[in-house]
Amino acid sequence: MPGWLTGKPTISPMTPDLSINLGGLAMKNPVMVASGTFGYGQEYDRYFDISKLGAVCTKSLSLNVRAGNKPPRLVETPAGLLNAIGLQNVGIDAYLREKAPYLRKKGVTIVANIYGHAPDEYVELARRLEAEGAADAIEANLSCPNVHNAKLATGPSMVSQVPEQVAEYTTSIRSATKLPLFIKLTPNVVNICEPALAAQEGGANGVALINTLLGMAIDTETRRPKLANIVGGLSGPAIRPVAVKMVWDAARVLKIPIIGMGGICIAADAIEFLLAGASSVAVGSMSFRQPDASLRVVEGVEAYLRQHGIPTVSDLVGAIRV
Amino acid sequence: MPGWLTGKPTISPMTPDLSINLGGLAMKNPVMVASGTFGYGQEYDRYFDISKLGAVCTKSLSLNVRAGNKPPRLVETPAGLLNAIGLQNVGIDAYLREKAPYLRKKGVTIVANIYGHAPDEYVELARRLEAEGAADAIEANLSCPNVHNAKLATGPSMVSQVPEQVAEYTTSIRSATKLPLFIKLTPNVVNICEPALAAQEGGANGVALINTLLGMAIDTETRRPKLANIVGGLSGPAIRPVAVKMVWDAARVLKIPIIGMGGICIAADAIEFLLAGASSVAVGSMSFRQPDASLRVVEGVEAYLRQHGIPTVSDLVGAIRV
Amino acid sequence: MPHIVNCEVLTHRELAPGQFRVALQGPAIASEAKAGQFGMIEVARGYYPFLRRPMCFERILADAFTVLYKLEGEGTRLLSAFLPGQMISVQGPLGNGFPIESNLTRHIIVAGGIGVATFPGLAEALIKVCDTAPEVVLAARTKDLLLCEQDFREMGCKVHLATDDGSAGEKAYASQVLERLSPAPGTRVYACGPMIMMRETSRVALEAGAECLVSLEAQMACGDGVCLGCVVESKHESEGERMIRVCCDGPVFDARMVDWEAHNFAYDP
Amino acid sequence: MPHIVNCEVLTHRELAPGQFRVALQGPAIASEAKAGQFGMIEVARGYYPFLRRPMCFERILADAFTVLYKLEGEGTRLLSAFLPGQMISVQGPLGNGFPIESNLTRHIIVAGGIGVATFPGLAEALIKVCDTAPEVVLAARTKDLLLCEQDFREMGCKVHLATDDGSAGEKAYASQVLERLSPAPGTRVYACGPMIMMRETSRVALEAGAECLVSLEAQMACGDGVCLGCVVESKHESEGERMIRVCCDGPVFDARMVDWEAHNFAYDP
Ligand SMILES: Cc1cc2nc3c(=O)[nH]c(=O)nc-3n(C[C@H](O)[C@H](O)[C@H](O)COP(=O)(O)OP(=O)(O)OC[C@H]3O[C@@H](n4cnc5c(N)ncnc54)[C@H](O)[C@@H]3O)c2cc1C
Ligand SMILES: Cc1cc2nc3c(=O)[nH]c(=O)nc-3n(C[C@H](O)[C@H](O)[C@H](O)COP(=O)(O)OP(=O)(O)OC[C@H]3O[C@@H](n4cnc5c(N)ncnc54)[C@H](O)[C@@H]3O)c2cc1C
Ligand SMILES: Cc1cc2nc3c(=O)[nH]c(=O)nc-3n(C[C@H](O)[C@H](O)[C@H](O)COP(=O)(O)O)c2cc1C
Ligand SMILES: Cc1cc2nc3c(=O)[nH]c(=O)nc-3n(C[C@H](O)[C@H](O)[C@H](O)COP(=O)(O)O)c2cc1C
Ligand code: FES
Ligand code: FES
Repeated sequence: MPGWLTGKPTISPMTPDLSINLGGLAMKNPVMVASGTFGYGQEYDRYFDISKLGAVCTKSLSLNVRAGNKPPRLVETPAGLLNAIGLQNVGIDAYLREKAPYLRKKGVTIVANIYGHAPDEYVELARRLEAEGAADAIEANLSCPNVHNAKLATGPSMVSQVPEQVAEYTTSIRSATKLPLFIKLTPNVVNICEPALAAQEGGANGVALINTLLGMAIDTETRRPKLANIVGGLSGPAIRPVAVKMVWDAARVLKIPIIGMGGICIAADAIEFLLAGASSVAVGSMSFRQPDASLRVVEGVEAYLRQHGIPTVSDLVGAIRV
Repeated sequence: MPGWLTGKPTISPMTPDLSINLGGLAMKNPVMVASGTFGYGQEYDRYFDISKLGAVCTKSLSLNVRAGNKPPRLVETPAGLLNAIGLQNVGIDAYLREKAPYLRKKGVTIVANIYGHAPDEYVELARRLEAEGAADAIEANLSCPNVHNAKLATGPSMVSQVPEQVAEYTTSIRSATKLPLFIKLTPNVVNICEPALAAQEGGANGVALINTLLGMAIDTETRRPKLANIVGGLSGPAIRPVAVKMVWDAARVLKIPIIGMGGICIAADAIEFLLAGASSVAVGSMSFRQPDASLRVVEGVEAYLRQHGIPTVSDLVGAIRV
Repeated sequence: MPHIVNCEVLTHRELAPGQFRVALQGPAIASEAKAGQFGMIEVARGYYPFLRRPMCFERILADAFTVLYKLEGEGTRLLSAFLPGQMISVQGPLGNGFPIESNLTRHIIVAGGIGVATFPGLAEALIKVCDTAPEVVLAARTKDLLLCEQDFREMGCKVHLATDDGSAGEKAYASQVLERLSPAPGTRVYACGPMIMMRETSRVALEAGAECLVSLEAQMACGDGVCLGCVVESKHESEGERMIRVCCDGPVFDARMVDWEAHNFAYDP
Repeated sequence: MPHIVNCEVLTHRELAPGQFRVALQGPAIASEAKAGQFGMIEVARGYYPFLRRPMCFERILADAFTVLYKLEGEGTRLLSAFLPGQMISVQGPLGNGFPIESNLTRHIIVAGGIGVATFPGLAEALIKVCDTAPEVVLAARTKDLLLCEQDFREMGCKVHLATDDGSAGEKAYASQVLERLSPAPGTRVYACGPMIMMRETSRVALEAGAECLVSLEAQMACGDGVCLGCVVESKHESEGERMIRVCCDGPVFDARMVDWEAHNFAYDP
């Protein structure tokens, strides 16, 4: 029977297995939330039970509390969002004191995203998180677009634009912690495979793709940049095709798993990333619009598996037909 | 009087000067159309007088006629368009025979966009275009994302991802023609200034920023890529912030002018690029939706200059207040 | 020559779940449009979706035309929200309509699913020029998706129904119904529907010595020959002619021109 | 606690060119909302615009609330197209409302332009709790943009009008009108409008020894404390407290807390 005549497959009675092991991190499902788009979890716990997520990834944590960049820090663009928050965060001390206990009490799987100015800062952050049992995995943000002076930053301005640096940073952090370690990379490179392979060689257990794309917007009436920081990072549905392509590129060369993100809004978007080769996905900016978007993605992925009679979510990973 | 109280400036009676000299190319206004989004001009001449544009840029021309990639070649994404046309074009002979005469008769300023597999092909294309008087300027496309086998292309797959190659190609083409020469670059680089400076050093009269961003989309029902070529190039409003940022980066280091493009739909978008440092702008995918979008941009830029009492459009170039 | 016109929505009806008919006032388009041509409809003022949506003219009146469409995604959802009195921008008429020839002995329309949308206007034109109503094979997945049966009957067409699930008419494919209608030299078959159905239908028609015209679909950006996005492969060997553009070389093609072997059905919607 | 609720549009009126009032049925939100709080409204089902739009509650009824807004860009344009009977998703109530204290001697509301939108509900609350109607300074660029004058008068408020062009009331700035009203210790001034107007108003109030609360605006993504996008600089020196979030630390702040010097007015809309 030709394909166009086949009806929808009947719904399978089996309960699909959504659980995954992400480079050593056991997750009840492959859906997490992206760093910086979910605060420290507590905020959105008012809307839904956040422990139903595969994991919650924290806002980037630094050794010291950071006030971040001057406002305005946000501007909307077509199907996207430009931000220049500048890593405002409570700092590791307050996180350990006030944020982690809440997540622990809720039974949330915690991916602690960390940011430092040099490898030793990442090392210290990772050590403290592990020592205090305040993270189940570490995601090292080597790709924040908003922490350099934009007026100067026309060369490589992010660690993950330079594969050698990725290797160096990863090796250092690796030596400091036994927790699963993920490295978060920028899409502003020629070939995403290079920093991704460097992370793998440095001992990472996975890579997170992608951070925001560098972008900028100008108010034509005031002639000023719309962000006080001039440039920012572009996120949201606008960048999804770019992110899917990078995941697909990286998946074909890496042995370690990928956390895919960039514009995921609904389950179909997440499945796109899984098919492209991501083992896990993160919902980012969409949470701002719909705080429980990530939970809906979990539910939608489960429904998809049922409809297609696919027993485990891992069967989808890299299952694109080319 | 505080800024928020000042009313709109009264409309100036002067007629602003829209004309520019773009690296030796005299244009009646700074607005052109982007290669591949306006055919060979004739198609859209049915909707408006295309000679009112600053210039018309042709679809990329190659030495031989090209059939391009297999379909499907298009897919829409949020506020964007992914394409993998694969440089289908009539070839230089048919262009010279059938297309250029029409444009010449209409009095259109012609930017001939060319594509080859090696410097000598670009050289031959440029020579023939100049010899036959079939172009007022040459735009060399060193950034097509759709002409390599996507399954292999995870390394640098475009000439303009390698500054040394940009310099080499530019130098060759430069030696073959006295026409103004623009080099079109890909945004898929770490630092757009490097290929842009390489083009300048090679003797280019300007750079065109940006070509499409590499992207990909997957049909979750069929599990197939939505493009037969698997990957494609992302254009449209989605990418505008990325393009503006690249123009701004390049403008601060270049001496030669920039043709800015990427998601320009209305006059305000074009003005954003001018403020960021582009001397000229090109309307791309928006022409598909609104064939006379480029003419509306011309009119809108003129209205803006009047409203703000700005005598010449060049006054806007790089006039962002940072 | 195509125009870009703000058309007023005259009527807008849901015919069956997810199947709509909208009538649009647009004299400049209607006065030039022919059966088989289409318009590009701007469904959103903003950039989501970014592009216009191609839609055939169902029937062409003096200063208006109708469009029959089914809900697919965001674009058709937005289209379905337009109310009578509201304005919608349409670019058209675009593409080549059906050639109408009176010296053929028999005309058979074969419509699959929403592919029927291009045929009421064709039937009208055939009746006008050839003075006999065409026969119509209406096929769909299921009963609810069979549109325009009554319309064709009112025009005097003999209508043959077929559904995949047998919920109305024969349980058969459109091409099987056509086969039983015994097309022969002198017959012209007009087919529109899924690619695989058009391939089968044209195979049956051509093997029987009949002519076959197919109205193809493809993803379109410009609808007007510019973007080169909407191509299908033709039987031409030469590099320059291999790719034919559905929007301006078609959407109506002689079925013999289409390289059905080269088409990858896996990508069809 | 904030909820995400599909609210039915009850009424929707254009009050003056580009100025609208919409009444939304939303018991879960209305029953918890306080004057000064806001909701995040989903204006599009698609991704353009991508984010919700923050809008103050103008008045809060038992199971509904009203929003007063002016056309700015695409989001408010789409909002203005909603018809009675249609549903719209609102997240709220968000932020902190105005504190209502009865032991003050005088309450003066100072509204600039669409900033008035947060004040009818405050006036109602003040009347209820303090048993006297607040005075109201209504300022705008021009006559057409003066909203709610009648509404405040009906509540028994003394209303002072001011326009930049003198087309209605005094030709003066809101802060100048306030100055002539001689605020004093025991007076609480409530200001909402452009940042520069709030700075001037709070300067006048504080110099006179009065209290001043300002309801700030900022670009918001989440409206709920998560994105850290909506910050303004506070007078706190410590790195951890310097940035205050308009959405959840505000939008109502004690004017003394805001570092007006640090604010770059050039970026204001
Ligand atoms: C010349 C031509 C005439 C057409 N006439 C009609 C008509 O009269 N009535 C009707 O209901 N439909 C018609 N179509 C198909 C119609 O254009 C698509 O259904 C519509 O564009 C889908 O838009 P969407 O935003 O709702 O769906 P999307 O979200 O864009 O897509 C949903 C599904 O539709 C498919 N699709 C999207 N765009 C197209 C397209 N341009 N062509 C084919 N498939 C597409 C996608 O692959 C996807 O599977 C015609 C198409 C063409 C090319
Ligand atoms: C807490 C809060 C309460 C508000 N209450 C009201 C209200 O009751 N009535 C009302 O008319 N407006 C109110 N606003 C402002 C309103 O949110 C914006 O006017 C609206 O978001 C503009 O959306 P748009 O898509 O129409 O315009 P856009 O195209 O997004 O922008 C047009 C202009 O509005 C500015 N703008 C966009 N978003 C915001 C924003 N979130 N805050 C401030 N300025 C913005 C832009 O800088 C630009 O100058 C409030 C804002 C906040 C933060
Ligand atoms: C407002 C905002 C703040 C962010 N902050 C961080 C951060 O602190 N650390 C980090 O690694 N990524 C940060 N990101 C990037 C996201 O984690 C994610 O990589 C990116 O937004 C792409 O996903 P999306 O398109 O789904 O939002 C931030 C993104 C946004 C929009
Ligand atoms: C369908 C399509 C075909 C294109 N073909 C070419 C081409 O042949 N040569 C070229 O240099 N750029 C080509 N481009 C890139 C555009 O010229 C332009 O750089 C890009 O689309 C960004 O602009 P936009 O967002 O306004 O479309 C093409 C773009 C599209 C969408
Ligand atoms: S749709 Fe653009 S060429 Fe056919
Ligand atoms: S709007 Fe997101 S923190 Fe205030």
